[in-house]
This record gives sequence, structure tokens and C-alpha cells, in this order.
Amino acid sequence: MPGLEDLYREIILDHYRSPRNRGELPAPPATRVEGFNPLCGDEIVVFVEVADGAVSDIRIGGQGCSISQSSASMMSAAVKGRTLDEVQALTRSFKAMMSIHEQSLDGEGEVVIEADPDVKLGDLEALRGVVKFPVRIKCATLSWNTLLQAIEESAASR
Amino acid sequence: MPGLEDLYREIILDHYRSPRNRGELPAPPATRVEGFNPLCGDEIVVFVEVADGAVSDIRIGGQGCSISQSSASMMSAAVKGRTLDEVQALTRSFKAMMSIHEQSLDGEGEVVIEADPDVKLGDLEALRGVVKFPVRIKCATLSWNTLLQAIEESAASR
Amino acid sequence: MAMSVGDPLEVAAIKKDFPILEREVHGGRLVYLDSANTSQKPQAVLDAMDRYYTQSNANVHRGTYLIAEEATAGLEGARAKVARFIGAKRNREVIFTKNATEALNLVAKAWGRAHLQAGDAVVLTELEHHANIVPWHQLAEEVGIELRWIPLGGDGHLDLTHLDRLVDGAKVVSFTAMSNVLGTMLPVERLTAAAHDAGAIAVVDASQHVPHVSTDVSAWGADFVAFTGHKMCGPTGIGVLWGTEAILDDTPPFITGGEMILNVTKEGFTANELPWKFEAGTPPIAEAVGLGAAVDYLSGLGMEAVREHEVSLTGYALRSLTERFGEQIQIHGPSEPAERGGVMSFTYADLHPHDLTQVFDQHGVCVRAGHHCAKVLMRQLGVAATARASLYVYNDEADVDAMADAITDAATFFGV
Amino acid sequence: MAMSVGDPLEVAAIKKDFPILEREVHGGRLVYLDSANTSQKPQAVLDAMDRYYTQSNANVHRGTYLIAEEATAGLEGARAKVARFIGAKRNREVIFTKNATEALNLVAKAWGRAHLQAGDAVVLTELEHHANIVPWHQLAEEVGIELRWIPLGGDGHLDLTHLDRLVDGAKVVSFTAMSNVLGTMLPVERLTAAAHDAGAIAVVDASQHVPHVSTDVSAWGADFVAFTGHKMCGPTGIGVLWGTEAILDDTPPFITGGEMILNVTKEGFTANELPWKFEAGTPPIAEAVGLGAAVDYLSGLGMEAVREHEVSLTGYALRSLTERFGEQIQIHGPSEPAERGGVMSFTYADLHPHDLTQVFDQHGVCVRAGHHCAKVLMRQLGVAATARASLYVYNDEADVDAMADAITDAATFFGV
Ligand SMILES: Cc1ncc(COP(=O)(O)O)c(C=O)c1O
Ligand SMILES: Cc1ncc(COP(=O)(O)O)c(C=O)c1O
Repeated sequence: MPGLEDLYREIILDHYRSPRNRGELPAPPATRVEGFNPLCGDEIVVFVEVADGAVSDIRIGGQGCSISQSSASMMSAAVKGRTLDEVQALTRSFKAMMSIHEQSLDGEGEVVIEADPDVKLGDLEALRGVVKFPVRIKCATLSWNTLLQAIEESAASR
Repeated sequence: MPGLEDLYREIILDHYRSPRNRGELPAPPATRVEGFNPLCGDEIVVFVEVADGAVSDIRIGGQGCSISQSSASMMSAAVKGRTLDEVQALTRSFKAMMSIHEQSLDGEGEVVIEADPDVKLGDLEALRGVVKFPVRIKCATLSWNTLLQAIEESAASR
Repeated sequence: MAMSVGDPLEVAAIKKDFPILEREVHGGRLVYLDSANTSQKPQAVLDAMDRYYTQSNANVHRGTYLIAEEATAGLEGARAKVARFIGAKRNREVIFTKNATEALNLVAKAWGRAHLQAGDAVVLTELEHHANIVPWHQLAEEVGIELRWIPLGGDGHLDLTHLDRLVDGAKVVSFTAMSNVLGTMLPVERLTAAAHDAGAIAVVDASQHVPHVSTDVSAWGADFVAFTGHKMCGPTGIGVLWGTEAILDDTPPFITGGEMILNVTKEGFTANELPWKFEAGTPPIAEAVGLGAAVDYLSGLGMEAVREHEVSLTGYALRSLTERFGEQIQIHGPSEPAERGGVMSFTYADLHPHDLTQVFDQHGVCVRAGHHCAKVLMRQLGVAATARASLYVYNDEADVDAMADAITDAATFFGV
Repeated sequence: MAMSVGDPLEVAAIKKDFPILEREVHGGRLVYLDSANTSQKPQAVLDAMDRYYTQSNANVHRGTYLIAEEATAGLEGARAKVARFIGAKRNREVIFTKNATEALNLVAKAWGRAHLQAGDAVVLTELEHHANIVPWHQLAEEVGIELRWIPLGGDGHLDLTHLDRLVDGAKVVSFTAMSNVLGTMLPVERLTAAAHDAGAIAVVDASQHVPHVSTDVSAWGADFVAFTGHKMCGPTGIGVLWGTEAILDDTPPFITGGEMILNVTKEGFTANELPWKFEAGTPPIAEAVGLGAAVDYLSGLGMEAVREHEVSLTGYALRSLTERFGEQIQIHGPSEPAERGGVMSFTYADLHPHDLTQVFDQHGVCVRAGHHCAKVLMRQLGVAATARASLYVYNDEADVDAMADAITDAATFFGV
């Protein structure tokens, strides 16, 4: 079955079957944010604790397909202990890999996000094949958008 | 120009150029009702006086195309002095000629109106050609519908 | 290829009427099992629209010239066809909208705003599509109506134990005629009668019913019935709201502008008569012509035969999937094919439906995964998503078998 | 046949792109002069829709399978094309509606209900189409806003003498970019600036502008811009509302249901992000694909060339009709072709427009007679109806001449 292996790399299935950082954190002090994929019904819950400008702890709840679940699991492993700046850079690089277009800062049309060449995606590289399946891109990015929102809310609540 | 002569018979153009019963009546005692053809903007004003169950006087105002104006003019001549029953029968026969379908009394679908064989349409026969020009049927019937409404309102106001 | 003996439809011939079914995807044939989402279109419908555009395209109800008269006849002829198809008593009871969603919004907002006030109750069911929920939520926010829910019972049916209490004092009972997730056929006449007994109006979302089951809105006794063109072999961009003349006359206009007025001044406006009062602006003319052709197509097949075909094919699907996959597959909804439409929501083992249907795609099998715009129902079912296969006139047992093969393949691929 | 030397468009070739123009009516060729009402469609647009239906028809934003992805790409690709065509900064600022009328209703009702209250003023012009009047009348009845009118001045232009006083304290200034009766091009940027200076939002009805004149909504500086697909070589059943992201974010959803939600529970709902928040239910998918092809077609001709062609042909028409009929013909609107679009409303002697255009039909000449959904303007002009000829890319001097011949014939027939 050509193509499917591009999407479902072994490491993805591994994270799907054994998700890292699954669970909850008491909120507060943690921030809890739910994310929805309106198309398929996937729901993700991100619990994040920010201390000294870094993600001190993170947990993932909710349910979804292998792509959204494994992306969340890999994300949680990748951001734990990182500074918020590092998390931002990682998110940008991940979205760049997903070929997400965003509006440019001066509002002149939409631009392709450029990856930071210094950021290493590690395991997350396995999700590169998702780009060939446009409907699934939202599955892969759901947890990231939810994390960004959680970090914003945690900043706002201080 | 084949076809146009079917629509614009000489008698129609005559009524258009020299409309009968053009003008106004003081209302009250007359009843005044405006009719609109929403498609072309034609507006007709019917002034009708009902006494002893008959149309004792009628005047026509407003503006419109040759078909709506001549139909109104012929109508005014045809109904003046007639009993309300005769006006109803005449209207039915006129609409039958226009192949207007109306909902049947028991509500079961729409039925073709049957003309009363005893009713003579006279000059109004000249409007028969309008049927071949469906958009113009509303022009021909505008004054009739306005008259019916005026008669209804005059009954209600007593 | 498995062929059903005695199928009331000649599916092999019907498939040829639908050009898209000749398409190859991923090197194999297209197996379209997502007609509850949108149906495919027969060539006759495309031809009717092309003929309209290349012969008679003009705006309607306006021009004195020939092609404008033809365009008007096309639109109004389509209205008459639809009226006959659903058993409407009068053509003017058929209002063209852009889809079923607009039709239901018209009811909730135009009729609802005019007739409901704070504290009034509207009864829905847990089976509803979002199109029959969200407009009522908006009205609840705006005027403070109360929503009540007829609960899901066993085997995909409603639990009607407390129906009388639920409708008591309600002003509206609004419900789907057939669930787009479970296929459940609701007891429309019973619900309509219960509504009327309680002094409420009955609104039926027939989006899944009209395409598949012979429909008689007058026999239903409903006040409003909504459905959508693209699920019944018609084009996108057109839906229908049917209402009794009495209730439509008692409903203020919704979307307003040109074509729906008798007069406009700086001070105000006077609305035109039915049906135009509700059709502001240029209507979906080509789409109406296409919908008329779709109605002709379905009438040609015969709605009784369509229904028989779907009952028998649904029976085959339920049997063969259960035989083949046993406990691994969980199919929601009524177990009795005669009590349901050809819509089957299912899950397989612990495979996420999204992953399952992704494998299906590799087999050319088109099946939708998700919440199917029925999140209230999904919560009641205790699932976030299902895979949903849905059948129509062009499907046969070979299509069902192709999906079953794809399930086997997915199970192997994911090692479950 | 009169041919314009140096016409920026090759009309003879363009005519061949529009299959309906090959049609015979009453034994002669079809002379279509009613494009302000609805335009004809080039084969490329019909082909794009047929290709969609025969290759990729599926519901959008839902399926994980190939044709659903293609359908989604078709819809979103069309959105991007439209955004580029009108100078939108972001695709998500482009909302697909069923027509311009729905777009203007969305503004008056969704934005208006949320932001206007009793006593607030909305400024319109006497040139407006009913689509930009009646929704505001409804809002006036509902919440008690006050309508103010920028009056008609000389030569078909607005009288802007008291503009500052009219917009003072207003919340909305809503106006057409080009009159559908007189062809008048309004000073959009000036009106938009006046609105903003007064703290009002600026709403532009560009239904007659986008098809004929290169449009840059961002340069206009407007808040909302509405237009319709069927007047710009696109299909029926689709319109567009453009709005700045800021104002769209500040507008509650209008029509609601599936596809426009993030979540729905029994208690309430959360709306999705732009543009889907405003696109409830199955969108006009094939129609969007067709509109995208229409935009490609017009871009291929070049909107500068389209405009130049229309200015020159309008000039020819104004000159030749005046030369030929002198005092007998009264043509409304700006006398200077550069200040107007190719829309000419006229009356001939005391012939009623309906009778005039009935004779036109015998010559295959399609011209509309009536109030053109602008009864407020008709009253200002002091007429109940006009005949209206309107030009587009496929018209040439021979078409204008054919209408002139038909006028002569009507004059003879009616003996005026
Ligand atoms: C200026 C103007 N605004 C709005 C409309 C309404 O467009 P539609 O009928 O497609 O909604 C029209 C066309 O009829 C128009 O000319
Ligand atoms: C039961 C039901 N109601 C309403 C709708 C909405 O139809 P549309 O999207 O055409 O408005 C659908 C289809 O999505 C449906 O299945």
C-alpha cells in the first residue's frame, strides 16, 4: 500500500500506543486548555506549568487519532524543560515542516513560515509525511496550537 | 414581426391611448386600493363605489404598460353598473382566459379555472393573445386583482 | 463481483449514469460510500444545468424576453417538480434556500423570533444534526427560550417514555426524520401528532429522508420540513424549506432585498406573496433546474425501489460485516434494516476512525470519519468519532465487500 | 457590422467563449444586453464545474479520502483566487454566501444587531438596490435605527453638499460602488473616508463594480464589501462578503449549523474561526469552483482592458443613440462615459419600457424593463420604470446597433 508508510512511521505508532506525559496536572497552578479539531471531533487537553520562563511540566489528555495523539506525545517530550523561547522556535520549525502559511507581520498576504536551521526536530521529523495528506495536518498541529494558547493564558493569568 | 400583433391588438392600443374612467373618486365614500406589479414597477389605483350590491362607479389611476393600462380601462367599462356577482363571474372568466391556475377549494393541488359559458367578455377578448407572453399575464390581471381587493375592503368597511 | 439477485434497482446500469464512478483513484476504482455527506450526480442533472447555461441563462421574474421566460419556467418548473415529489399541496409552499441549514435557520429565526419569547420551550432530540441545534442555541441566547431533549434510547431509537411530559407546554418540536449518524428512522407522524396535541408546531429535518424514502409532507402533518439538494442527486447551492401556506404566511421574511418585495420606499417595504417573500436576491436558478432533474431521475428509478434496494443492501452490509469481523466491529444504530436508512456508523477494535478511513482511501473507499455534525449524539454514544459508511442507488454488494477488504487491510497494517 | 478599431478586447473571439451567444431566437441571433441583471457564462466556467462534478465531487473539510481533499482544495483555491482578484489581504477575509443579498443581510443583521441600537443612524444613498435597503428597514423596525439618505444630484451623481452633516454621528455608511440603474460610479474612497472620519463603518455594495472594474478592497479602505458571482461570468448560487479580519472577528455568526462550529453541547456552541464561522452547512462547492474559473477568465482578459472596452462601447452607445433618436430618447445617468459603467437606463418618447422591450424581444434583443430593484431611485427620477441596456465583455457595436434598430421598429409599430 504505497503512501501509508509515509504517514504512519513506526515511531508515530509507538508514541500512539505508548503516549508520553499522558495525564493531568492540578490547575492551578498549571494551566488547562482544551483544543478541538472541528472536522473530526478530536479533543486534546493540554496541562502546562510555566516557571522561570520555561515549561516546567506538561501533561496531555483527550482523545484523537494516531497522528494527533503521537504529535501531542512527541511535543510533550520535546518541550518539557525548555524555555518559552525555545518552545516558540520549536513550534515555528514544526509548523514550517507542516508547510503552514501564516499572514505576514505587515499584513501583506500570507507567507510561508521559514524554519530556524538551528532547531532540531528529532523524533518529530517522523511527522513530515503528514504534509502529503492535507486533511491530517490539522491533526498534527492541534496539540501545538493548544500548547501555545495554554502558554499565553498562563502568562495572562500571572 | 410575427407574434406582436397577437399581443397588441388595435383595440388594446385604443384603450391605452384613450383610457376610459381615468381619474379619482372621493374616498370615502369610494374605496381606494393600490396594486403593484413587483416585477416591472407598474402601479394601479382603483377607486370603486359599491351601492346596492353593484359597482355604482369606478375610476382608475396609476401608470403602467399598454397591457396593464388597457386591461384596466376595459375592465372599468365592463364592470361599471354590474352587480358584484356579475363582477365575480366576469373576473373568473377573464382569469380563465388568462389560464390562471388557482388552488382548489379543498386544498388538493392547483386547478385550472373554468370559464362561465354565459359570461361574455366583449372587448376584453382582445387580451387573449397575452397568454402567449407569460410575463405579461401579470400586467393584464393587475387591475382585476386590485378591483377584487377594493370590493372586499369596501364590504369590510361597512 | 457479488451481485444481489432480485435487487429492485439495476445498479450496474445506474452506476453508468454517474460519470464520477468511472474515475480511478490510487490505481483502483472509486468506491463511494459517503452519500449521507453528499451524493454523486447523474449525467442527466449535469446536462440539465449545462443546457440551462448554454441555452436559457437569464435572471428570472424580470425580463420580457424569451430566454428570461425560459429561465423563469425552469425555476418555477423545478419548484412544481419538488412540490409533487414531496407531496406538497401547492407549489408556493416550496421555498428554495441555499441548503438545509439555511432552511432550518429560517424557521428558528424568522418564525422563532416572531413567535417565541423568554421561557418558551423548544423540544429537540439527541439525534439532531448541528443544523437543527445551533440556530436554536442562538435563539436561546437572544430571547431566552428553553431547550428540551428527547433522549436516545436502546438500539439507536429515541426513548419516548416521557414524550408527553417533554412536549407539554412546548411551542416547537423539531426533529430529524432520519439520523445522519445511526440511520434511525424516527416516528415522524407520532412526533408531529404529539407536538400538535401539545399546541406546538412540528419541524422536520428531512435532509436524510427525502433522498432515500418516499416522502409525503402533507401526510406527515408537519408545519415545516427542511432538506437539501446535494444529498439527493442534485447540485450544491440549493436547499428547500417546505411549510404549510398558513404558517408561511405567518412567518416574517428572513433574508430580504430584491425580488421579495411588492414595494420599497424610504420609509419601509411591503413583502411579496409566497414563495417569493422568502427568496430575496437572485435565486439559485441553475441549481433549481438541476434539482428538478434530480427529482426526475429519482422518480424514474421509483422511490419505493430506492428504499427496497437500500434496505436489502443495508441488511447485506450489517450481516456480512458482523460475520466477518465479529466482536471487533461495533455498528451503531437499529439492528433491523427496515427501521433504518443505509447509514452505518461503526468503530473497529481500538482503531481511531480517522486512521481507519485513511487506509480505506488507499483502496479508493470513500468513508467519512468524525462526529458527523452531531456532537450531542456522539457524547450520548460515548465516542468522539465514528467511521460512517452510507449507501445510495449506485452502491452494490461489491462496494460493501471492498470496504470490508479495506477493514481487513487496516487491521493488518495497524496490527490489531 | 460595425467593428470598433482598437477595441482593447477581441470581442469576436470572446463571443465564441460564450456558447449561449450562438443561440437563435425568433429566427435571429441572440443580442444579450442584460448583463447588469446577470452575465452569461463562458465555456471555461461550465467546464470547471463539470470537471468538479465528474471528477472530485465530495463534501469539503470532512473526508480523509482523495476526492474530498480535491473538493476542499477546489473550494479553498477558489477563495484564494477571489481574494487575489479583489485585493484582499487574507483568504479568510473572503466569505462565500449564496448571493450579494445574503452578504448584505449578514452585515445588517449579524453585525448590525450586535452593534446598533435605537436611535443609531445608518446612511444610505438614493441610488441603492433593494438589497442594500430592505435589510436596514428590517433592522429599523426591530431596533429602531434611523435611516438617512444621501440624495441624488445632477447628471446621475450623488449630491454630496451635505455629506458631512449626513454622516455626522452615524454608525454605518452603506452604498453602492456603481449604480445598477444609472451606471454612476460613486466616489468610494471619499465616502469611506467620510464614514471613518465620522466614526462609522463603511459598507460597499460592489455587485456592479467587481465584474466590470478592477477592484482593490484594501485600497478602498472599506470595512465590508459585498458582490455576487452570477454577474461576473460565474454561476448562480454564490456571492461574496469580504470584510477586514478585525470586523469579521467582531461580528457574531449569522446562519449557523454544521461546519461553522468548534464545539456543540446541549448547553451551547463555540464558533469556528474565519472564514468558516460564517459558512454554515454545505457551501456552494461547485459554484465556488465556477466562480474561481470566472475570476481566471476575467483576469485572462485583464480588468483594465474590460473597463476600457466598456467605456469605449458605452461612449459609442450614448453617441449613436442620441444621434439617431435625438429628443425622443432620454438616457439617464452621467453623460461622461468615464464616470459610469456600461449600464444605460432610458425611456423612448411616451412608450412604456415594458412595451418597448417586448418589441426588442422579437429582434432577439434582451433588455430589461422595470424598476431594477431600485424603487427609491425611480421615485427620485420621477419614473415608474425604465428600459435598461447593459454591456459586458461579449458586446460590441453591432449589438448596440441591433438595439437601435429595434427601437426604430417599436416606434413604427406603436406609431410614435
Ligand atoms: C447593485 C446591486 N446590489 C445587489 C444586487 C443583488 O445581487 P443578488 O441578486 O445576486 O443577490 C444587485 C443585482 O441584482 C445589484 O445590481
Ligand atoms: C440530518 C441533516 N440535517 C441537516 C444537514 C445539513 O445539510 P446542508 O449541509 O446541506 O445544509 C445534514 C447534512 O449535512 C443532515 O444530515
